[in-house]
Amino acid sequence: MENVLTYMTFIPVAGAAIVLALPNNAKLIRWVSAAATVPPLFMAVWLFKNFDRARAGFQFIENYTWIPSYNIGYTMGVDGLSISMVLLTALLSFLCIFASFGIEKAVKGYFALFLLLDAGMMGVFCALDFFLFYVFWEVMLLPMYFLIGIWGGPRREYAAIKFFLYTLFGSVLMLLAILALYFNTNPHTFDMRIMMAQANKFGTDVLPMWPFHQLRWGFQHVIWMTLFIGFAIKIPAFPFHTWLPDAHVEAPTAVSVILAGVLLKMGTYGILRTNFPMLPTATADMAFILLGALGAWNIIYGALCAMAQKDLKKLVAYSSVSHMGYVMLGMASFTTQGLNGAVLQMFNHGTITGMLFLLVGVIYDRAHHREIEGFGGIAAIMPVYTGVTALAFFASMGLPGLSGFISEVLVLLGTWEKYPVLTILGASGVILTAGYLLWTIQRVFLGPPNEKYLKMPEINGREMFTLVPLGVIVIIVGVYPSVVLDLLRASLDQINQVVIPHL
Amino acid sequence: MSPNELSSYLIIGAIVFSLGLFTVLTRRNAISVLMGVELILNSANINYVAFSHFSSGNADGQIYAIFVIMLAAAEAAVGLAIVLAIFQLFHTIDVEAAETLKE
Amino acid sequence: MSVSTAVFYLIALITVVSAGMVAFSRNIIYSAFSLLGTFMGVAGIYIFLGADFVAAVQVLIYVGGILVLILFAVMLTHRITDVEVTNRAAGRIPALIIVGALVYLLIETIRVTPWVKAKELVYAATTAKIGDLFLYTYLLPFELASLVLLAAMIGAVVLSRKEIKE
Amino acid sequence: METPIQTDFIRWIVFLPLLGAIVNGLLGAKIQKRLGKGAISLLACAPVVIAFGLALYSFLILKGLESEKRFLIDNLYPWIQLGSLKVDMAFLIDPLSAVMILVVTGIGGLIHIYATGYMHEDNAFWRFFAYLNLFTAAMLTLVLGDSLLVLFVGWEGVGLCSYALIGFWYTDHANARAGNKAFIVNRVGDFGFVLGMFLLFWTLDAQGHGSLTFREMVKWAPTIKDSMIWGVPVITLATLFLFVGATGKSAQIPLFVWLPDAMAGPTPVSALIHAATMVTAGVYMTARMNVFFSMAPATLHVIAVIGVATALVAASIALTQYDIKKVLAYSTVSQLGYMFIGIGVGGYAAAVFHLMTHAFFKACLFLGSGSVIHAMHHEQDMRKMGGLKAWMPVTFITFFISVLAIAGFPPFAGFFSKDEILWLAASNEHWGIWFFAVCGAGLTAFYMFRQLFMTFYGSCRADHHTQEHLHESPQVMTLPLVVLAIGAVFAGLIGLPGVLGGSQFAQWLEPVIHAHEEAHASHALEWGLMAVSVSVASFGVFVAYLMYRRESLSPDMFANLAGGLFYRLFDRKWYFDEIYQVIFVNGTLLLARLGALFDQYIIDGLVDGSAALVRFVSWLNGLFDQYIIDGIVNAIANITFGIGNKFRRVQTGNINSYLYGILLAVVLLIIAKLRYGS
Amino acid sequence: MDLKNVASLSFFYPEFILSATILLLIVVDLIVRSRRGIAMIALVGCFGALIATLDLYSAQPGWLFHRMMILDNFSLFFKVVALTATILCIWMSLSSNEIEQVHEGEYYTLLLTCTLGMFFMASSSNLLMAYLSLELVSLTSYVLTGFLPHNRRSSEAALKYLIYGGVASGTMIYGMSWIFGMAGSLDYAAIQAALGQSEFNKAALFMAFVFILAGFGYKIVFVPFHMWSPDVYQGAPTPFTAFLSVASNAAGIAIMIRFFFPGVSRSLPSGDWAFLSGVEWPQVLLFLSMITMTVGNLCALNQRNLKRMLAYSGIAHAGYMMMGLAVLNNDGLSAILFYLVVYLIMNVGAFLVVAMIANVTGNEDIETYRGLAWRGAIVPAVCLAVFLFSLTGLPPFAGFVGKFFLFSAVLKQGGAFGALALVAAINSVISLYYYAKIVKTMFLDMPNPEDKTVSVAVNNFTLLIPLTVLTIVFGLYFSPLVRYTSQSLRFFVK
Repeated sequence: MENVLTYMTFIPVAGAAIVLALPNNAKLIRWVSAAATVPPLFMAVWLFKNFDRARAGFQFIENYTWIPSYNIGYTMGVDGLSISMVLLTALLSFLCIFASFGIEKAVKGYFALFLLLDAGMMGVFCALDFFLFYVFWEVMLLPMYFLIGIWGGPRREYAAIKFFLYTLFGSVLMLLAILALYFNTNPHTFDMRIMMAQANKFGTDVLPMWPFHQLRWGFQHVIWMTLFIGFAIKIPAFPFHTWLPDAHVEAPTAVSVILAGVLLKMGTYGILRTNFPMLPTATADMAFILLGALGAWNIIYGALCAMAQKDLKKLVAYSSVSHMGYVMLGMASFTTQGLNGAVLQMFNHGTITGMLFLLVGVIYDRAHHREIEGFGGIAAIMPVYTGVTALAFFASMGLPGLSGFISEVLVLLGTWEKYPVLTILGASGVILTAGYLLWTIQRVFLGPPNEKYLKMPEINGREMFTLVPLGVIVIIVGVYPSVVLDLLRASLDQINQVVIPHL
Repeated sequence: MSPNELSSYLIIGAIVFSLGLFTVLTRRNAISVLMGVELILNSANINYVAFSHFSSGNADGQIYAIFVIMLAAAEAAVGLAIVLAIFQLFHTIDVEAAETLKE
Repeated sequence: MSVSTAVFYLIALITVVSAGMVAFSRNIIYSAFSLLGTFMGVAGIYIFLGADFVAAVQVLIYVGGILVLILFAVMLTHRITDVEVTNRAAGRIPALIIVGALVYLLIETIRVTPWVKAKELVYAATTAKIGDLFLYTYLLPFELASLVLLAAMIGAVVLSRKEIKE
Repeated sequence: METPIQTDFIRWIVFLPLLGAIVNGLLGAKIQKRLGKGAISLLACAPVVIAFGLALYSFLILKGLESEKRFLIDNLYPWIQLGSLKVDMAFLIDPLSAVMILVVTGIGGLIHIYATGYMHEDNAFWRFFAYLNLFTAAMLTLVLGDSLLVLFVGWEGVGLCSYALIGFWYTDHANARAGNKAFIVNRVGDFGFVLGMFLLFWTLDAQGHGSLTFREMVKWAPTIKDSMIWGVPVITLATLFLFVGATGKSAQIPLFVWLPDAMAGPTPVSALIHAATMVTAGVYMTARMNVFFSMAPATLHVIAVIGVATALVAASIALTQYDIKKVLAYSTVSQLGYMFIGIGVGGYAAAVFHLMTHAFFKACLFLGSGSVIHAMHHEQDMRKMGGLKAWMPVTFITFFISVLAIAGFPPFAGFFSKDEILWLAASNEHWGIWFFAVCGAGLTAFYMFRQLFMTFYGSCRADHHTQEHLHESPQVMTLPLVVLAIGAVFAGLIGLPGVLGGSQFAQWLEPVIHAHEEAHASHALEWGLMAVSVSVASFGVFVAYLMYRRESLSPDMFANLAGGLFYRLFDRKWYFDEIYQVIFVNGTLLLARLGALFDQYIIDGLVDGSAALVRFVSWLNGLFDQYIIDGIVNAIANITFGIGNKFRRVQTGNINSYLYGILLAVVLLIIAKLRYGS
Repeated sequence: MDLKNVASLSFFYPEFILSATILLLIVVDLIVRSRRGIAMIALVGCFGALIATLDLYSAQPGWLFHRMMILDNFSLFFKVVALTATILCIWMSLSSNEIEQVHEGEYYTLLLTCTLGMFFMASSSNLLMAYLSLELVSLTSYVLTGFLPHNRRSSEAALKYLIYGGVASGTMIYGMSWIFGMAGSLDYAAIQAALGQSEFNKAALFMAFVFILAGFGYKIVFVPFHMWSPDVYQGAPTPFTAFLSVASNAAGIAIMIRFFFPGVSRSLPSGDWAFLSGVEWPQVLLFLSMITMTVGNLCALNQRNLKRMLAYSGIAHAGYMMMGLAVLNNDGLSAILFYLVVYLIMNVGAFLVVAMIANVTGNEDIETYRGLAWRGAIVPAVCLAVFLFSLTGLPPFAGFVGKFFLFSAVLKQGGAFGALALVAAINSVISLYYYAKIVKTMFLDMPNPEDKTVSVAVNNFTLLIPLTVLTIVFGLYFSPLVRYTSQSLRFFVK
């Protein structure tokens, strides 16, 4: 299959165009857009099969010149790092289409935008040209803004603009950093591969001006920081995380899933894709504070905040903050286990949190509120739903046999070698997680059934259809993690090897 | 300061220029402001003619001055036309009512 | 001190003082008329600089054209009876400070600047030369100026036309 | 060390119960509706019984080999392979795990059968057995796991099942809360466990032997003898971490608080999970890691002290309980304490031995109490019982036997195992520990007999209606009792003390437990100590007899000792729950609230604040602007032909002020240039 | 080459065609009464001039009319921009209610005269021509601003504009007189030569530049010479506002570049420009551009009238473009040219939608845009959203590419310009807030029951759709445009 990545990225765009051309028939539109996400899914599976796990570098590369005068190329390609994310994206966007079948308002617009969003995400993970990367990165913003803003909850406008401004703030800084890198490569180029190759050319001697002089920062550190802020907002790392709860609470279910499942990963993905291989020295210098310590803090802080939430969706949102902390912590470790664990955690968090948001959506569609205290004894009313939820919760809690366990253990194991104290903090997060999740289970599902909801219908087939694949993946990865780890290992080790000499 | 020194003319120009600016700044009245503008133009003209006499030695400066005078006339015409137009408007409408047009 | 110098001083004085009147006078009519003084003074200065043609133009256009226009406008828009509100000014003190600073800077700079020196100072009649220049080197600006005047005319007409198009 | 023998049947020991769990879990509801509870029972019990068969089979294979070769391994697939971390999904059978799987599948099987009777009325029958099978599978994974990580899988798995089973009747909030408590307390333990695991792994890795497989770890243990971390020997710290894990699972101080609440679950669960198997996981793990523990004397000392403390505290609490299951629960805690004493004094074999015997009699006791409760229509208060032996003889006899066993009267199983521990303590001059342990034995004898008397002797204190329906439990329930009772009688014989020819059990475990403490004291002393412990026990029985049989000696007399201080202390369980509630639970919740507030008002406040600031600045601009626009009309009027002082307010700041701005800017520019330029 | 009057005529036909059209319009206006006819004549004239201009690209650069004007690609580029803006303006005027009530004859005459003035601004090669052309543009602009009869706001705006214009140009020529005094000539080439070698007073030169900047600055609309623009933009007829916002800004930039780059500074082979040593010009521009973009954005933040908001955003964009001037290198200049083209497309587009909506609802207040997308005007709403996001500088729209080039020019210079880039970046985030506010009002807000549905005549789309498409196309494939601008950056320097 030639140019498979391009097809994966642009078939949804074509789908969006078709959807716009369709007559205003909701049913038709839904199925057409669903169909538009199927080919990418198959291609993703094909990639999964044909990906050479032994090779470290990029594969399925497509390279065309785009703007020769500025040396901007249309370069796509995947390595172990991105392919996991591509798989995740393809799967989630396929499932989320079905999760959005409930949408009634301006159906056409919704699905068109959703498909555009899909394309944008796919592109970000495939792009190997920094300019292209940035374009996709931004292209993703607009649909997201509208999806939250038009189809969201009561405070949707606030949430949407907050998300938009926050992310744009990050990305303009990113743009500056990209340009700075561009002018320091020789010949000037946006090709990430060349930038990586020239990683050691980027200056590291301390800049004379304030405040960099006091911080002992060189060019690399400044660029690193600029990029990092852009990515940290997406992760979202404390203190840039506050857009997340608002966005999640207001966004429609499917969008929340995409938001938590894919968009958050872009932050950590970006750091691994750019900061690590391109700015190794700075990475080595910054990792402890800005990835390690901050990650550990994220874990505990997110967990504590989650514990105090009254809104089920907000709770899940904060749990994402906490779980992304593991990714940061793992990245900071520079051990094979830590790094692989981090990326695996990205993948797992995608699936698990996806499930969680879908599940919250299910109950919300029935009860029309998300107040944790407002439920109780649901287990007796919707046993199947309860079972699935329990699965998701325990996976998120990191119970062995489920995917969350593998990644968390790997992350913590990997981190211990470098920062035992941070590991201890991170591991204590596990206890807190168990605390708030179990407490939630108890308040929502256990106890005497709530009379208000005795008649509540059990989870239906369509909803199960969106959940089961994720659940299956969660179990498979938990039992046989090599499915994913084999993809990652080679590439991540390579990335790691770039940084380690500078530690 | 003597008639055959460049700087004396320039200083006169400078003073007139400043007075013109002063007028523009302080006057509440459009016509007065336009007068101020005329002063500024004249000060510039003094410079041009002076320079063409003392510095360039050719008539470029004088030509410039003449063009400035022409355009001053044109500008005055347009300006006063606008003033009159507004005057007509305000004749018809009383100023109190204008309050309703606030942004 | 020669007569010419004295005359020069006189003219300079007229120019500056009447300009001052324009700036400070409480009555718009007065300032309008003292504008006449400035124009005349400037014309005189032109004579001193051996620019007879420019001086003539100054007198013709400024005094004969613009000033009349201004006075006309003043008359049209003012009931001459009420004198003290006709030409109010505000914030003179700050304006004085700023302008004072400016004029100081200007004069200082003028003093220290090494302006270009022409080889010799000519006092010939310039009219013919200027005529040639207009029709040869400065032909394009000349044409352009005519276009400007045309535009100004049309504009003035359009603006002061009262009735709305039917 | 020999390379272990590859086999491929061990996996089925785990998979069969797992299959049972899956089938019951996914299809149970339908099956139960279609084919009735019988089918469910069959589905549930068959796998465990077959697994027992396999366990027996593997035991025999081991028996066939000479001791050094006794390792069977079943390697499924490489699980995690990253850098030096290579973990296979593999199961290992060696003498130790052989014993464990026999106990788990054997006793587990019996309890399954028993439960088919006990749970018969419950509608969620299938769910119960799904959980129970899942538990068995997890427990087997725990004991069969070939590496710490696989062990940990089982470790967490059993935790999950215990959570599910404690909260089995989830409609009652109390049960759910008990479940949460168990899970979270265990999490604290696991926290320690994983840290210990990481520490060991990396320390070994530093020596170039990073691994989590037991045999590898054991092999290279000596290499890390003197590596230090934070000024502490790694071994000590790591073993302490692991022990924290053990205290969590095996309900030792300070983490024992969850076990008593766990009695909220159905009685078979208490018997299987909270007496026979899961709670002993800690002991198993320490025994499994014995090489490391024996390298860390400091840790061993801590363990011994914790063990004895737990034994006494739990026993003291048990004195005052009236709930028939609570008494057993605390006795379990205290017995686990004994096992840890054994470990603390280096008697791993003894500990495991006691583990096994205890499994028999404690399971029997629980099931007995279960059948009593069953008969009493779920009445658990002993004050409402009495004289039951008339109605339920089988239950009584088996119960009585087990009581004798736990009280440590020869020749019952408990005697040998407990005595072994005491003997080791003494023979290694841990006299203090020995002394308290013996006191604990006395207490045990006392409260067990107290329970026996209150339940089965005297006149029945139950209400009339209950008395009418009193009956012996059905066959499926009594049969397991009998079998277990037999075990309680004879299980001890495989571990005779040195004087009676020494313990085959210890020899059997020889290949695994290398660090076997030899007793270096005279036979005479051994006899003497036996006599002491037995007499102390019988004294306890005597007191109990006086109080609760003859009632010639009033309990209140003791209760009011020191103004009832002790009584209240014991009765309130030494206030552990209260303290924990205040410090940890409330503490965390408070922290969480603060965190959330901080997030909402400070962090988000900053964000919104900065936005607000920008808007404010622009608003100022806007004002200026607005104000001029408002002004315009009048101002223009005015600027055209200057009317009206009444508009002076709005005029100020008009075109002119703009021009001011411009000129000011220009002048400033120039001045700046002149001052700082060039 | 340095041509005499007659010889020059053969390179003069764009201007010639325009002038002819102007005179023709005056005459025709007396005879023909159909407004369409007049507009068509104007259009034809513009297209003719456009073709002629493009044809000249191949011509050899040089001086015309005794060094009165310069013929080079740079000037041609700005002529093309001016003409395009004019054409778009005429097109918009065709379907504008405001224009219906004015005298088209004079309207189009003056509009074209203004364009002609811009032609001369772009190609002026000495101080006199600079002043004349500037005044020509200004005078016509005043009139066109005050063109709406019996409309107070329009007349007020005209007066304001006139007063600023008068003062600014007066100040400018005063400054110019000093340059004349220092160089002894009005001709740029001579000036550069003179300032190049002779010893001059830096302070005096600086003051002269500042005075001149007042004149240019008020055309380019940057702080502190910007105050007229909001009122004028709001008061003037919308099509003309659109024209003004792009063309006059462009012409101002043209004349400024012409004066400050080939005029007084020296071009180096490296593509950088060496400004007169000792005159801190780049710093001043850097400072001004920072202030300009910030003030523009902040003021725009809470405007409730779209034309006014666009006026302020125009100020901000002027600030962005000045970054290109401040860096004193050809990348900066070509970035500016690129940005101008893009800005032309998207800003005119935005004004076009505003005019459409105003034709229906009668005003430009943001309230009237409430739920526009759900009121039958989905297409204009989407297009406006595209233009606004493009103005913000989001990919995949052209505005992003423009900003991208400006940033890259600035960052290439490095050093203190990094701060400038940062300020600009932050500014574009701020700008998103008010652009998105409009988008929010159109899409996120639901229409009130009393809001009537907005039906837009399909013929409006003939202009709207192409502009939108261009905005997206240039956002994704811009190398032709890059090529065009870089080849337009050819100065004729002696």
